[in-house]
Amino acid sequence: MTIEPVNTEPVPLAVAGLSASYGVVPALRDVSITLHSGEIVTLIGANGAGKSTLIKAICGLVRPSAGNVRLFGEDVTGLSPDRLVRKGLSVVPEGRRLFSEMTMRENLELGAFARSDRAAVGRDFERVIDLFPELRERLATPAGAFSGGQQQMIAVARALMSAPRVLLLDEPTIGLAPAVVDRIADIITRIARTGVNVLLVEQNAETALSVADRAYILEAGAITAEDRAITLAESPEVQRAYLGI
Amino acid sequence: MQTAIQLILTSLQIGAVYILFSLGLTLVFGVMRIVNFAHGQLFAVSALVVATTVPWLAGWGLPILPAYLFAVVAGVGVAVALGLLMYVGGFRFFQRDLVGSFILSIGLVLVLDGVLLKVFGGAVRPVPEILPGTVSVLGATITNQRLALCVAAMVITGLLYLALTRTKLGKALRAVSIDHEAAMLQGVPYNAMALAGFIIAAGLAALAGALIAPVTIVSPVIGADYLVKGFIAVIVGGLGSVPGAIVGGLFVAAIETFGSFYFDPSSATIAIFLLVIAVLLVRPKGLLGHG
Amino acid sequence: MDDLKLPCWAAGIALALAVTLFIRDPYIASVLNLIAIAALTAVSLRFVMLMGELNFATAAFVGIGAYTTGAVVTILDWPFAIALVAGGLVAGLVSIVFGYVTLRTKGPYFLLIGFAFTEAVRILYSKSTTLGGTSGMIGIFPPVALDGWMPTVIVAVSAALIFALYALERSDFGKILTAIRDNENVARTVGLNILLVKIACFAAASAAAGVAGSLHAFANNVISPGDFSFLVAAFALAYVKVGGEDNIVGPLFGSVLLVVLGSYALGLGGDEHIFYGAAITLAVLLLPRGITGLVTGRRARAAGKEH
Amino acid sequence: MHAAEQPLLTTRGLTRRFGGLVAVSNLDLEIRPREILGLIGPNGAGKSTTFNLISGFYKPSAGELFVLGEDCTGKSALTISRLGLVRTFQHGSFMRSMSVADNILLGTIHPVKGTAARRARVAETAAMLGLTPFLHDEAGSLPHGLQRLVSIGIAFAARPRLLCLDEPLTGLNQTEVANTLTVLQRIRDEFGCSVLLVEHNMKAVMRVCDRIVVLHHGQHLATGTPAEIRADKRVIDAYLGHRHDH
Amino acid sequence: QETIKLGLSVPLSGTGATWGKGSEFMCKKAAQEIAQAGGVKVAGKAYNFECLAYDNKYNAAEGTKVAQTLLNREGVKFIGGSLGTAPVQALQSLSERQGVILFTTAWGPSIKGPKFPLTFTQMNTPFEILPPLIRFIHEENPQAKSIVMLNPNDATGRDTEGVAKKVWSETGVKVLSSDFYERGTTEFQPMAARIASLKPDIVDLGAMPPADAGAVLKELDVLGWKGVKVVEVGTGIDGLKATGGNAIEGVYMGAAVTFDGPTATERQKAVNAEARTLLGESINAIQIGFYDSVYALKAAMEKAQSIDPKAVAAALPDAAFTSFYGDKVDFYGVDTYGSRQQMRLPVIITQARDGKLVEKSRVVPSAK
Ligand SMILES: Nc1ncnc2c1ncn2[C@@H]1O[C@H](COP(=O)(O)OP(=O)(O)OP(=O)(O)O)[C@@H](O)[C@H]1O
Ligand SMILES: Nc1ncnc2c1ncn2[C@@H]1O[C@H](COP(=O)(O)OP(=O)(O)OP(=O)(O)O)[C@@H](O)[C@H]1O
Ligand SMILES: [Mg+2]
Ligand SMILES: [Mg+2]
Repeated sequence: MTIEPVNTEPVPLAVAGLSASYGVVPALRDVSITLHSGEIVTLIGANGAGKSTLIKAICGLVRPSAGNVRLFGEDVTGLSPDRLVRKGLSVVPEGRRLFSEMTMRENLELGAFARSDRAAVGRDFERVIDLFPELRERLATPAGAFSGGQQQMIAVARALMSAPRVLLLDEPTIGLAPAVVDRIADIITRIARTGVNVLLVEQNAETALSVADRAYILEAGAITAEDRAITLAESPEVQRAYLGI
Repeated sequence: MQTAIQLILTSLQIGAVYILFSLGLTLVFGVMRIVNFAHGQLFAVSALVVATTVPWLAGWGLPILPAYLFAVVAGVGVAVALGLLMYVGGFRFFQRDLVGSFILSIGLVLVLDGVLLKVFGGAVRPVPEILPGTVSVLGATITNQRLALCVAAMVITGLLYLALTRTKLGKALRAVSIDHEAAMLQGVPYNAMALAGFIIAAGLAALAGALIAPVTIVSPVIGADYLVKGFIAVIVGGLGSVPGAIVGGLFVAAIETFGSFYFDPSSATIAIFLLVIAVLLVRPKGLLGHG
Repeated sequence: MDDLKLPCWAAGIALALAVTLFIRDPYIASVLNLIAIAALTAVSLRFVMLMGELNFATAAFVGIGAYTTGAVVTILDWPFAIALVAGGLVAGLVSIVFGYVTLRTKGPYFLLIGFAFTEAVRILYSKSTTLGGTSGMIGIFPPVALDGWMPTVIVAVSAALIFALYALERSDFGKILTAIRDNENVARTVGLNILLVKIACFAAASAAAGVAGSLHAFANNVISPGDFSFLVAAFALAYVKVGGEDNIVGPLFGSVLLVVLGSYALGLGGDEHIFYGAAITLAVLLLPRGITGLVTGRRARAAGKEH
Repeated sequence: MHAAEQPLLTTRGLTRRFGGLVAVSNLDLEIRPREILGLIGPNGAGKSTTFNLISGFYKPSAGELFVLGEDCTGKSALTISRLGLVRTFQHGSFMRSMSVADNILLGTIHPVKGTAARRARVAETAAMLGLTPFLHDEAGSLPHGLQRLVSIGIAFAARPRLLCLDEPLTGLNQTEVANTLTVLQRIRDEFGCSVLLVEHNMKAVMRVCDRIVVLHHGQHLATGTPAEIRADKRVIDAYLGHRHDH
Repeated sequence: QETIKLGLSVPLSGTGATWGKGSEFMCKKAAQEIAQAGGVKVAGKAYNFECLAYDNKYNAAEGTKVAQTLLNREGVKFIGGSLGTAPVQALQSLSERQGVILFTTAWGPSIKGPKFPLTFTQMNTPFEILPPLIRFIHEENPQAKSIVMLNPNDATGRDTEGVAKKVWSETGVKVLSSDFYERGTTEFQPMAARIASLKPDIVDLGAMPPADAGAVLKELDVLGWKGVKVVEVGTGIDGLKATGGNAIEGVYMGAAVTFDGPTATERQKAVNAEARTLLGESINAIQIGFYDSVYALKAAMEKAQSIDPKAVAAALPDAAFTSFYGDKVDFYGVDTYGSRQQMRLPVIITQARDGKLVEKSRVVPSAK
């Protein structure tokens, strides 16, 4: 059962009956998920399950063939990504997609493109850099010159620069050293505590389930399970399929 | 010495128009990753409209300068409207599709060539002198018209350069040219930018055409010469790079001027080509290009 | 070699040759010549597209082939067959040198440098008095014995070369080309010399374009620098795009359709440009995958278009 | 161990700088025949750079590189790959629009002559990787796990003496990881090919590697068997983190 | 009444489009006049002419297509006029073989002579124009001792340059430099700078299109060069004025026609006015050739009492007719070309005076 929201604030993110396909191949079938205030929700599933497609459909990069997406109660289905950013949505896309010829600083600044309050952006810049202190002295390096894992960190940092209210993360720990994975997990928890609602898509079910409050399982484009993260982590099927124990 | 100054001045004057022209090409490439061969037609339309409107307005008794300014507005207006039509009816569907957009632009070149010839006729159109007289700069002579053209081109280029390098817009533009989807995910309004980029490019071509109309040979085929030179300029400078377009425009103009002076004009054309090859050998993405 | 679809090719070529033998009307024969030469040029252009590059220098190589043939026939007075081979050979050799320098660049740079090369080569012809300057070369006649057979010869030579390029495309070499288009670095890791492969592809295509030029010279008897402007490549691209680039049948379809349309449009005086341009514009807007794309449906390569 | 055999690859003082940054510093590395060598380290430690150096994609700023006893310092990627060192890339090391068979075929073109022989090599490689049922599918349309195998397939089809894999396991599920590790072991056991493995999946690295080299800030931090590395305090601090020291 | 098709191979697009359109207009004008006057009367029948203009785009390949279309699709037996050396060569290789009469404005001596019995030239070429023109200029400006020449880099330019260089040298004028430039160029400043730096007494812009020539004269004026200006085969003043403004004052031309002078007839003025509204500029010698060729054909057909091309060709050299210029003309050229295929047209020497074209002299060739 879903946990009922305590307050009457509109739900940050509600996806209802979403379907999408690439050409004739369906990638998502009637997917419904909800992100309640203050929650970290994770979406786990094998590769090719459609996790990234769902993220893209939410943020406007893929046009859904049916269903709708609501952001704080407002129907935003089919809006372009830049409009959604202005409504408080931010994404760490699959494959990072940094602007490789631009410096790390420029990448971060672009993260705040939609914001106009310079002072606040400046403060956030410092805060975000503090999360990855090893990169601080390399602000002037082109993003493409960073190692794979470093780029992943920059991608997370860039997403935070837009001061999102809803943050979607598509496999943010891919290619990261084990110690950094832990740090990212930690960062996610901390962000969530500041009132950002997080949807975390992961292959790495172990980490995902350990930070999330609630989890959905996506298989072959459809949601097959939904529960508290702890409960799912203990379910034998999940352990067998995703945790490899 | 005086010869050198005269030639440098000439390069600058010619270069000013090449720069305006190639800025448009480079801008559209930067935003949409397309190569638009019909850019020359936008340039031609504007020049033709100016060349038709000025005598017409002068015929109504309007003094020459206001007539010209009015004609510039008309020329740029028509060219920009045409650009809008091209974008909405065509290029919009071919963003980031080098081959598709290119062939579309070839189709448009053919259509527009035919239409311009029908509408304006093939005859060369005289534009009365707008700013008569000449000035002497360091011993070299230059007509007031060319001087004004040069100044206008420099101002426009300067403004655009500032806008694209010093503002958020410039950064967004570079981001879009690297990965437009990722840019949208940062809140960069890509579709609006593509449209704006295309329209600004059309406007630049139109301004170039309107500015050059009083000092050159205005006919429907005027775009072709500029197209070749403009493309060479952007290859040399690096596609998508604003300073590249400036450097490239001046490069082509200088070789053309000095080559024509010391050898002959058709050798200069071949020299331009050989130098481009040399540049590409050393820097396959142009002098200032990346991405 | 089982997937070369030999029966289809044999039937197609036989049919084309039969048509040339059957048709005795000189005007239709001249249109057939145009179609065959256009098809060969388009297939040559598409061959370089296999490795992901748009070769606008095609126009230049058609011209180099034509001028070589012109020079061999009118200045050296050598026989027909040698003139034909020489056209392909010289174009191929020049393309090796040009490709060695320019194939380090990619995408729009390669496209535009090809465009510039085309224009530069034309100026060279027009400056050369030996090659007839701007008025071009005249008197490039095939041997008298072949006079009535020219359409058959032209179609046969074009068909043979088109088939050769097709066989090359289907061979392992063709697969390297696709690999280069998809992911050049991977091809590099398994011991393949990418620049060499690119040059080879470019040279093969250019040699074919050169022969197309030779045939052009023999079909027209007269050539001039104006014949080989970048429009040759632009039209070849139109044949490929309108016909569909996924399959070699595409450019063939495109050539037939557009050349026939173009011959009709010639009667429209100055409006011919409008007509041809509109045909191209509408085709790319309405049939993004070309005519063959309509037929084969959307076995989309869409995955390749994504990042 | 085959102590008598010369090492497949040796580096001496290998260094690579990017401007002021030293990405790889004074690295001595040795890969022996028939071994699976793990190369691990924090993000930005210099693993991929090392890869690029030994495969000839980058030129070293200093130091020497020997492949199969030949001095390959500053040699091109082409020369090195023809000596039998084949690598994959961290991302998308295959051709999306080509069929699996054609992907694998690419690896055979240089080393194998003759169409029939190449086809046979493709079939053998596919069978070994379990890709036979997918030979005619477009590689880009396959599930991610199989795509990773295709990347390995291309490289392995060249039958290299040394196969260098950059994070081949990212994004794979448990079954796929296990499957891929089995493939790597068979490659070593049946074909005598050595493998250099860069990976962040510690469970897998510990399971499959004979020896592990740890890099940190471009420098060599430790070398040893999986057991030794797991217990190494410096490695735990720099890389593994404390959650993983179980 | 039956129709005889006259094929025209002319540029209808690109830089030469106006010339082609004017040519078509003049052919139609002549055909219309002849129809109104009762047609061509041969063997008791009256024929009318119909002009079919095809776009040869100034190159051989398109010229071949046009030739194929005209000869093999339209079945044309008479080419009423053709423009552009390369496409004319392409056309000639078919027309001579298929027994079709070819009228042309192209200049190359290579397309004339007894080898080409069916080819006729419908306008004056540098061989006819330059000797009298240069002699005239030299007489008016005996103090001018040096010259710089500039021509387009094409057959027309090269032909003109060859003849002009020879004739100037013969008159004792020193050729300081002779350059070529690519057609389609729009920037003439560098060339003007080069010319001015050589300080010639005369600048000869040979076969430059009027608009290009005007642009050069304009730049020369800015640079302060003053001297004798010549556009030898310049065809009109409109294009010159369009780009040259006042800088064209005094320029001499050898292929222009004036229609405002006292010599102009009412018919010339009327036709010219009509052309101006259609084309935006006055008709020129090239286009007039397309009018004259139609009348020449009419005269020859009536003289031969046949519409068989061979018979007509045989009758042509002596079939005198009234040209648009007003004189009764026949064909000559044995001295220069070896056969009578050049229309005996007057060479009209004109000069720009106060923005108007003034006829200075008119020479009717008397050669064989
Ligand atoms: N651009 C595309 N074109 C065609 N099919 C696609 C495209 N992108 C994804 N697919 C297909 O859609 C399905 C879902 O893909 P998606 O990327 O959403 O999966 P995922 O769960 O994110 O997997 P992974 O763990 O590999 O990231 C897969 O079968 C995939 O092959
Ligand atoms: N082209 C380059 N220019 C500048 N610096 C570079 C370049 N390539 C790599 N670096 C730097 O060198 C260091 C080593 O990078 P490398 O990619 O080798 O790390 P890695 O060990 O592979 O890390 P990861 O596990 O994150 O992939 C990093 O700090 C990186 O930023
Ligand atoms: Mg995914
Ligand atoms: Mg790495």
